[in-house]
Amino acid sequence: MTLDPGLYNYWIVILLMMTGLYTVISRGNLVKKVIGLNVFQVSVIMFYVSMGKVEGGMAPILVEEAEAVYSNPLPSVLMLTAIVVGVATTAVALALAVRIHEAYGTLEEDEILEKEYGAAGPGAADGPVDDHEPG
Amino acid sequence: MLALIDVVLLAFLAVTAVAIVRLRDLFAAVMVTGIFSLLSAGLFTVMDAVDVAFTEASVGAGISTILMLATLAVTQDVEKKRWRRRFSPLALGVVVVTGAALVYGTFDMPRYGDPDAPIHHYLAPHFLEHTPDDINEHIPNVVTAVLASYRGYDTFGETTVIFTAAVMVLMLLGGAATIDRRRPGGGRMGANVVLRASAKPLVPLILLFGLYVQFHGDFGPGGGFQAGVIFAAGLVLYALVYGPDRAQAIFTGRRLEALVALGVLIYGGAGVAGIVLGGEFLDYDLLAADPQDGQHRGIFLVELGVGITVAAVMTTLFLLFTGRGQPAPWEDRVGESEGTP
Amino acid sequence: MSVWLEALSWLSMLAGSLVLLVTGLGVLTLPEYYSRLHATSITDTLGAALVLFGLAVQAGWSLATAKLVMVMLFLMITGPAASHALVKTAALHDLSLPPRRRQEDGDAGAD
Amino acid sequence: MTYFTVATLAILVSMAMLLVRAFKGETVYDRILAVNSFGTKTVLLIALMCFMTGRPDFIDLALVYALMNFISTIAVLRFTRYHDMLDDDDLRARRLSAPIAPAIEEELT
Repeated sequence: MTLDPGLYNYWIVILLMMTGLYTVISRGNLVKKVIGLNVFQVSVIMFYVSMGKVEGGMAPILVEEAEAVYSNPLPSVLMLTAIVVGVATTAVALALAVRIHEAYGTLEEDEILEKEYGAAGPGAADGPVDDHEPG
Repeated sequence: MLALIDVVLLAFLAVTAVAIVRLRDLFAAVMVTGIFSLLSAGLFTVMDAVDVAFTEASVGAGISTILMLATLAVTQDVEKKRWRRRFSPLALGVVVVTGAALVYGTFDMPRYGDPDAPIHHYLAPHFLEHTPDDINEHIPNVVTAVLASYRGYDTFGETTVIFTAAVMVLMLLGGAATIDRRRPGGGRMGANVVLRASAKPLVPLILLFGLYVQFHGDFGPGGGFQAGVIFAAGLVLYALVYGPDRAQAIFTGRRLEALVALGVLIYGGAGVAGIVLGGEFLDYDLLAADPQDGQHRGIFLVELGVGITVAAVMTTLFLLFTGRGQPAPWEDRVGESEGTP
Repeated sequence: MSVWLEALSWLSMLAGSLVLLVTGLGVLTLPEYYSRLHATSITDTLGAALVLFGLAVQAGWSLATAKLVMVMLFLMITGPAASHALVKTAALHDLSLPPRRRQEDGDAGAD
Repeated sequence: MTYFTVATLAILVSMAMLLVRAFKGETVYDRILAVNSFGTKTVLLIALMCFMTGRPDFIDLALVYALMNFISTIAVLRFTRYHDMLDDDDLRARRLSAPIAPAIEEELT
């Protein structure tokens, strides 16, 4: 196989990162935002791990061979803990979402703002309010 | 061949990410997130980061998905379609410009897998060469050695972050943590026979496997973080099939809270022991007569502490989320049609 | 490794690959949920078992084989259990089988 | 090496088809089905990769995948908006009230 990914990995990582960012910016649903953050997080982890790979290397678990080539263990260490910390912080975000839902009865950003500030709240200036919402 | 797998899986990953954004049914989006983390864990294996793959598989595909589902079960599971939601030119513009700038930046990067990249010439060779001398020749897993010993201070911080997160979720959701038997995922001991029969032999096996991962982490992929999550996953399976109240008969909230703290204390204790014995914080060399034995003992204790904390935190999180009360009365969830993209 | 073992491993993996392709094809092309479920649940278990068996023959008698057998056993317990849960969940709720006409039409499902 | 290649390609193609199903969906159950089957494929892919890289003792990874896939499938079914469905009591209760297609009725008994 002579396929060489070159910089392809990094481009996909950037695509993922931007997808996550777009979700966080443009979606009003809080759980969707958390999902977007998760996508973003995975992309960062992927970026680090991609950099750690050495061509023809193997996982940094030492073997008896003298001439073995290993991939870089350092990104693994950093990202391993980052994943577990990531799920813990995701849990905090989700817990906040649950409490917000209990308080406002919705997870939609603009509805929460409406409940907080009334119909002409800070969200109203951003665009035309279309009240023909089905269901 | 591995390069091909890398390219194809990354392409799948990109498509999946776009699908996640476009799905308006949050339930479906969370499920596709499951695929997303399975794919990324596969990619970590291709990139030789087996420990990361281990963690991502257990955390991303398992616990994280379950927590999101539990959240959806007590809140709403369809994103509402209102103004500003479908398409946002401003957000797209920001994203495209940022993305273009980042892509421009990558042209200065070493290509994927380049052995001459600067990252491989600074600390990594040191760790790979000196682990058998500095730490212990019987610990071939360099990731574990770096995690628990070279960068032990950092890992201690991360364990504390997990501890803090658990405390925060307890503060947010712990108040009314009573299990309502009529809630999704709650109560109900008379679960399905087939599931009960297949889960019964699996649960002890999973717990055993968790212990194996915990204590085999020095020699192969694994360690405290992974083992903790796997152990918690066993308990979660039990709670899912037999009902959380049965799981809570053994792991009551109080005991779990104590375990969350115990793990951090073991870790900190191993560090303080170094000071007491006349060295520095987290200096394992002094824990035994021979520095190498001391290192092994220190790593064992630290990993044990991490494992206990992570297992207890993950179980606590699951029980807290599923233990939340009924959805609010204004949410009429019955008869909602499925939203498709 | 003897030629026979090699051939056995080859055959097993090849058969497994075919079965796995059928899984994908079935899920993609079959017309409704229950037939798709039918396509995946059986082929998943069989294909996985075949591929893992092929790998186990490759590995010879080692720790890796023991682990492969564990994976195989695990998939054999969980696969059918998950399929059972899937069909039961769907059957009890909004999804009913389409009317019997599918069979009268003469096999609309398989192609 | 060739059979690894054949099996890997088969798995990748199969994965692509499952992805399409997971995105298209039709019903929520189709998605769950696709995700579950996708997990099995990942397990096999990991097992193959362990052999390709010459470190067959990493099969532990495949085991974790298989495990998590099962648990998350069960969790997904537990938390669908049509919850409670995995209970036999519930089944009996529903059979008295809800109209279930006769074909399924036969199969469940």
